[in-house]
Amino acid sequence: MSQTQPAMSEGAAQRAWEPVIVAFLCNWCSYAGADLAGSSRLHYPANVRVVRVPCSGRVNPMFVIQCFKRGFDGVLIAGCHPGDCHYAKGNYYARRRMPLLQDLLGYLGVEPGRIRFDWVSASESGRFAEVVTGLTEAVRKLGPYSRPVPIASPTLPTELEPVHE
Amino acid sequence: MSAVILRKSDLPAWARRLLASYRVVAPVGEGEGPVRYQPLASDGAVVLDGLRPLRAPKEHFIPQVEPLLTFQGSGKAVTIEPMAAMESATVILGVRPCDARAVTRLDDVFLGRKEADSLYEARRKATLLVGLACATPSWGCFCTSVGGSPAGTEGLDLLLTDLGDRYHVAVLSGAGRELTADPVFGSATDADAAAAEERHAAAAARMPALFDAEAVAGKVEWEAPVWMRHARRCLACGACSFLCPTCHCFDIQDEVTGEGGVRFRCWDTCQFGEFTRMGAGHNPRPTQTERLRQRVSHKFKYLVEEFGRMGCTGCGRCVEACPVNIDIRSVLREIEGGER
Amino acid sequence: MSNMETAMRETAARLLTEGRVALVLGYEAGSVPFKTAPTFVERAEDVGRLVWSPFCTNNLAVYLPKLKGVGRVAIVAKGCDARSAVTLIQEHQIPREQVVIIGLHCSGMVDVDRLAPIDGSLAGIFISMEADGRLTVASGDGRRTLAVGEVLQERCRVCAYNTPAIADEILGDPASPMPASADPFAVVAEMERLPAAERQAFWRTQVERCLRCYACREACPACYCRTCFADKAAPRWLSKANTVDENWMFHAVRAFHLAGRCVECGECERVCPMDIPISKLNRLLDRDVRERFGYVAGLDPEGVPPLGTFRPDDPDPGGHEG
Amino acid sequence: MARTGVFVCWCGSNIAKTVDVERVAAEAGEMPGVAFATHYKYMCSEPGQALVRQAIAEHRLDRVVVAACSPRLHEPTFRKCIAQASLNPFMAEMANIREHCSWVHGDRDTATAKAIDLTRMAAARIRRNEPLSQTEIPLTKKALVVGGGIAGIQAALDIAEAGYQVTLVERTPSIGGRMAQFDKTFPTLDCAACILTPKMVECGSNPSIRILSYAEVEAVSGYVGNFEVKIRRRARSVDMEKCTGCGVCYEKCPVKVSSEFEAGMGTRKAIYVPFPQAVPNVPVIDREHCTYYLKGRCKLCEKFCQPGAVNFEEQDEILTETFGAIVMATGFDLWDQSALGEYGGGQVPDVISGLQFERLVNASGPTGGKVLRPSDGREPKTVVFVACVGSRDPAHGHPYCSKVCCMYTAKHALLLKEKVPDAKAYIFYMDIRANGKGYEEFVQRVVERYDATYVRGRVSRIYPLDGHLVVKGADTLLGKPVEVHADMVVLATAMEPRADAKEMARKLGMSTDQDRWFTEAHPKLRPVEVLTAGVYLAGACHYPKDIPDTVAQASGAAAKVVDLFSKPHLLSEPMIACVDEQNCVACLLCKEVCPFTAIEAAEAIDPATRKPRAVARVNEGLCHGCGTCVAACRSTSIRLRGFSDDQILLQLESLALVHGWTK
Repeated sequence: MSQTQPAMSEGAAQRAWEPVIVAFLCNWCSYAGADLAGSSRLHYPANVRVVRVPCSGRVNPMFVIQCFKRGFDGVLIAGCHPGDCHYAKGNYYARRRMPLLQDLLGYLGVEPGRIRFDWVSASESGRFAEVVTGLTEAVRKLGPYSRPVPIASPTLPTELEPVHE
Repeated sequence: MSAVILRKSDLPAWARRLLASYRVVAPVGEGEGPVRYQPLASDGAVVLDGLRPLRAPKEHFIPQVEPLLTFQGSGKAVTIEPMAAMESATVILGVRPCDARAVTRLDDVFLGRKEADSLYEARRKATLLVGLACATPSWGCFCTSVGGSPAGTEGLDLLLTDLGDRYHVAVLSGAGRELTADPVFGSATDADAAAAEERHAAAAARMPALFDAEAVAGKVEWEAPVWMRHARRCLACGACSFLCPTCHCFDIQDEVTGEGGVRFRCWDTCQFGEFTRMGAGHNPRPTQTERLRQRVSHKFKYLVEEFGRMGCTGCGRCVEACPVNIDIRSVLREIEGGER
Repeated sequence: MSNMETAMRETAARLLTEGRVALVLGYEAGSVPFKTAPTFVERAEDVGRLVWSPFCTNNLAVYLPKLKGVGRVAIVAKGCDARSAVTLIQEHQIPREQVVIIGLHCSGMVDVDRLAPIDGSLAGIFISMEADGRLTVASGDGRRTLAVGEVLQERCRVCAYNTPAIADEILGDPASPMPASADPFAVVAEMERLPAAERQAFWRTQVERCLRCYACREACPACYCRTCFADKAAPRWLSKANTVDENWMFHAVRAFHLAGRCVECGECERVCPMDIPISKLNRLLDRDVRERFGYVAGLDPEGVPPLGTFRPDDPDPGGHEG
Repeated sequence: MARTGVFVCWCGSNIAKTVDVERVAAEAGEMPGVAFATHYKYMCSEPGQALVRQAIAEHRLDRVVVAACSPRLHEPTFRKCIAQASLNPFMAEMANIREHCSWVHGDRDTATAKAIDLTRMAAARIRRNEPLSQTEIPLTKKALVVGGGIAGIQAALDIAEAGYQVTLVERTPSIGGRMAQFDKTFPTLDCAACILTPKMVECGSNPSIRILSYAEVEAVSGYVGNFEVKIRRRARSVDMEKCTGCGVCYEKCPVKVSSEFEAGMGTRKAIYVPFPQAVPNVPVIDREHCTYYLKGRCKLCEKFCQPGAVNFEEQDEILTETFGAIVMATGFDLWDQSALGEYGGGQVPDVISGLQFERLVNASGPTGGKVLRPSDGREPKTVVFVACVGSRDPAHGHPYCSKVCCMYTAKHALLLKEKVPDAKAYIFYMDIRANGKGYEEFVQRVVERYDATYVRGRVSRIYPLDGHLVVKGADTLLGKPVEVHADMVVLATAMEPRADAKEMARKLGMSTDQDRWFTEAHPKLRPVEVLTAGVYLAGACHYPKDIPDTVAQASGAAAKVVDLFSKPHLLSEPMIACVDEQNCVACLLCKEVCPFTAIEAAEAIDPATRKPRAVARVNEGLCHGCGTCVAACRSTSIRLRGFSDDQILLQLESLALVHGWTK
């Protein structure tokens, strides 16, 4: 049912598969670290799409689950190092939630290499570039993550192939 | 009514031959999980023994999710593309009499009113139902209490009765006769017919009628303690409705993506609190009491009033699926007995 | 009538007569011999309705948040149910003083499917309890007598808390612990041994058939949200279309939301009409929370849930484990 | 439907060199909700901003996406810019296509594709932006200082000096605190009283400072700018107005009680001032020991009080006042040595604490400054000082260093030698930590000129034998056991938080660390603040400190208060959390995880039942907008303004459309 799918952006169809990675970066450390990577003209793969959040504690695990539901290939969650949180404690809660989430998603078949939860400070521009490069390469090795099955009538002839092989 | 004989060993060959001209849907045991009616692959095995499948073939007439149209728009220009109705002919194999009867109840709702539901109509008209007489009732079954039978023929084109190494095949319609125009079918003897009768009687004997459904219909009341008595423990899940072969309520939703999207309908149930909650928050059926009353009244009173026949065929799935043992048979018996 | 049943009725009658509770939440006989049904006893003369058998599988704690406003409630609680009550107290859903926990020493609940005779049908089956606690199952195929231990639900075989963690009244002789040989996390380890692609295929197959009837959620005492994220319209986290991906998200999020809160009562899996192995998910996070945070849900009414606290020396993420 | 304008910046060649800005603008024009899109060389320049403002007017734009540099750089610029065009400033978003794109990617096609995505995400997100406002919160320019030791005194004086009203609450009858108990201060050997009392007097006489002694903070609510504080003024039984401080009452009082000020080394009366220089110099009646309160008769003090100031009927009084800021200067307790059985468990009279030694050598102390041992009043000739008693000792619950003991022990050895020239001091220590100005030199002086013998090692046992004390230990440098026969032993017991530190922290919504010290907002950069805005720390309630550090921190805290008070009013944080009370089920996980104790249990009326129902509620004055609660909420009933679930989900969805749904 091609109608339910938006038209691909021009060129997207021609390009070979490129991983799509969503990065949730805390405003005070990791986003600033990414900014510094820019000012320092460090180069890293262009697969990351940044979502700025105030704190790694803001990252609802449901966002990460949503990313994989939509078929993104990888997710990065980065925040301030422990003790450096702008809000003092938000990253400590993230540090409790995210490993559980990684375990859960891993158990559900999302390879652990697709999710990275890490600390990047405002001065660690090099580290930011390394983290992004590492994650992109890991995801590239794993290949595309399972793409979502669009809403479709199970009995329409065009959709008769089984949902799973 | 004529009858033929199909040897069990010929069933796969027949099914495969049907696949040449039809989409075949049959109970397929597939790895883990309960047996379901699913499209049969050319190498798929039909599961005809055992108890009635956990899910009725309802979903092949009203899929749980069904796209109605897609839309794409920018500014004032909106293009709408309705879904085409299905035309490919389908045979559903192994339909239990209760479930076939349930399809006729869906017909009431989707075809029996002023406007027919075009998507339903297209599917219904393109579908043949090959039934299988029940040999073993499941513990929730009560078809005999609602005017049905383990060997009922209502809605069916063929009815298979398991005679051990072969099936007695009762031909119930012209379309059914065409399906049996295949060399694998042999002729049935009087002895076969008698054996089939015997099986039918034995199955029915395991399931004595528990109440008089006709009587119940007249006794369903709006204000009665029976609703609260049973509904108090209701957890408001949708297991009963979603497994029910006649429950047919749906919701319509838009999945908006960018400036376009898809409008679909999907199963919904009066047992969910959301079902009647209005935009501003008011809910005319605020508790499970009203919701249970609705479900029972709909099946045993409102549909009777509208179509002259009730919306329950006694498949017993709701009885078995209820997490808290709300047994509709008990509810109906209490209503029949005048226990308010 | 078992001693436990007698004691339960006496206790219920006493609590109601003395006006200590407005209602006793217990089990009554079900519509068939292998089912019981949750019941609400409000008058001492009705305590005769209460029953106790290895078929009292429902976790009655699910009703506690719904009974706010009726006054103090007594609940008949197995070990798992008592743990659910603890969770509800901990999460401010019921004040401790508003609930009287009638704890029962439990020897496990019967997996009804394992009682089915050869033809798979439980129709017309008759069950009686012998004096020695064994069950006699009579059907068209004949009679057989078996020990409850032979037909236990899986969650009971691995239960470590069959003695209620907290109780105001405790009935019955202390139950012997369930056989220690059963490792509750063996299923988790088994799943983890599969390659990621197989795990993914497994779970997609499982959730593909989910009807989204939400029986799992509604039967779960820990799922007491007024509006589940799944039903939320704005923002819409989950489409009402039950595609495999949406179902996947529902189960993933529900599992996460139960992390550190699930008491493994197993009701979600029992009530699932589609036989989705939900406990297998919950148990992963149960194990993780124990291993990572040394926390077991439902034991301490004063405790703070593991995702509501932290230690400055919690282990740091090791980056990806690729 | 949103009418968004998208403005793509070239940033000269910084962006345009790598990103095809024209294409980004063209693609943006097709994005949902976008009514206008263009590009320009320098968006942040005045002509660039004018272009934005003009487009807002011309195309009736209601929100603006600027695809340019980092929002950390120019978000304020464009917020201001659109505000000038009468849009709410929070209706601007930035897509960071410079730092996150053109500067880090080389390939033009790739960078352009990414820039389009980043712009798309911003254009999607902004559809759910809502106008936000910063409300003015009135500011009560009155400070509360809790604790009247040197920290509280210094903070109060500094704040008052800047022209603001200060209320100084002190639990005991007089301000002065620990420092008033000391004899001399290291390393300069200034007399503690000589440098402290002028400050105490200044406090008492400064018209901007009100001292509430014999008073305690009962409860604190509200938030920065407007803390509502309940203060319990305990009944003194002496009228502050009438009393002249003549002292006749305590001369006449027949009841003798062990004196807290003298650390148990001396006595006081049931009606008393703790020490002669007390401020206020008004006695209190200790009702636990006063004969009148115990037996209903006596009243000698009343009889002799000429102004008639004694009032046996006085009741505790609760004052409720509003303060804009609070300085916590509640000090420390000393660990009770009676827990140490091996050192006599507090039962051996001649084993005393460092603080007791201070009183012994103090000229105004119970012995008039003569060093006499408590058991028999003889002058000790051999004195053993033991450092780190309970400190750096996880087994006794103090893994930390008490920081001041090395120095005061050295000072004690020196003072001993000055008072008893033929005495000999032995000091058992673990390490000498003399890191302060003049500290190391001081210790060296004690060793070299005052004949103090430093023994590195722990003391294992102290017990009395034939009128003296046997001190058994090990010299870890020599690696052999040591035994000293001493006349007196002085233990440098650990400093620990006040017994009620946790309770006090709870009242103020502060947190305490694993050792119960109050936790600062940031260990390096915000050492005088706590996470509750408007509350500051001074002195040893934070961590063990000596006097110079305490005074420095107190002045720091005062400067923070003065800084806060220098503003006309406070502005609320616009991007804060709010609870959807209809959906909230009050599990209060949000309350558990809030770093700022900004969430509390509250009640809301349920429209369905019209009855009150428990919900969580955000205190807007306390919320900092971190969103930790939002991510904790299972029913997603908390919304973080500016970073809402809707906004973030739309960002993700906009990407899914392009990438996720294509094979």
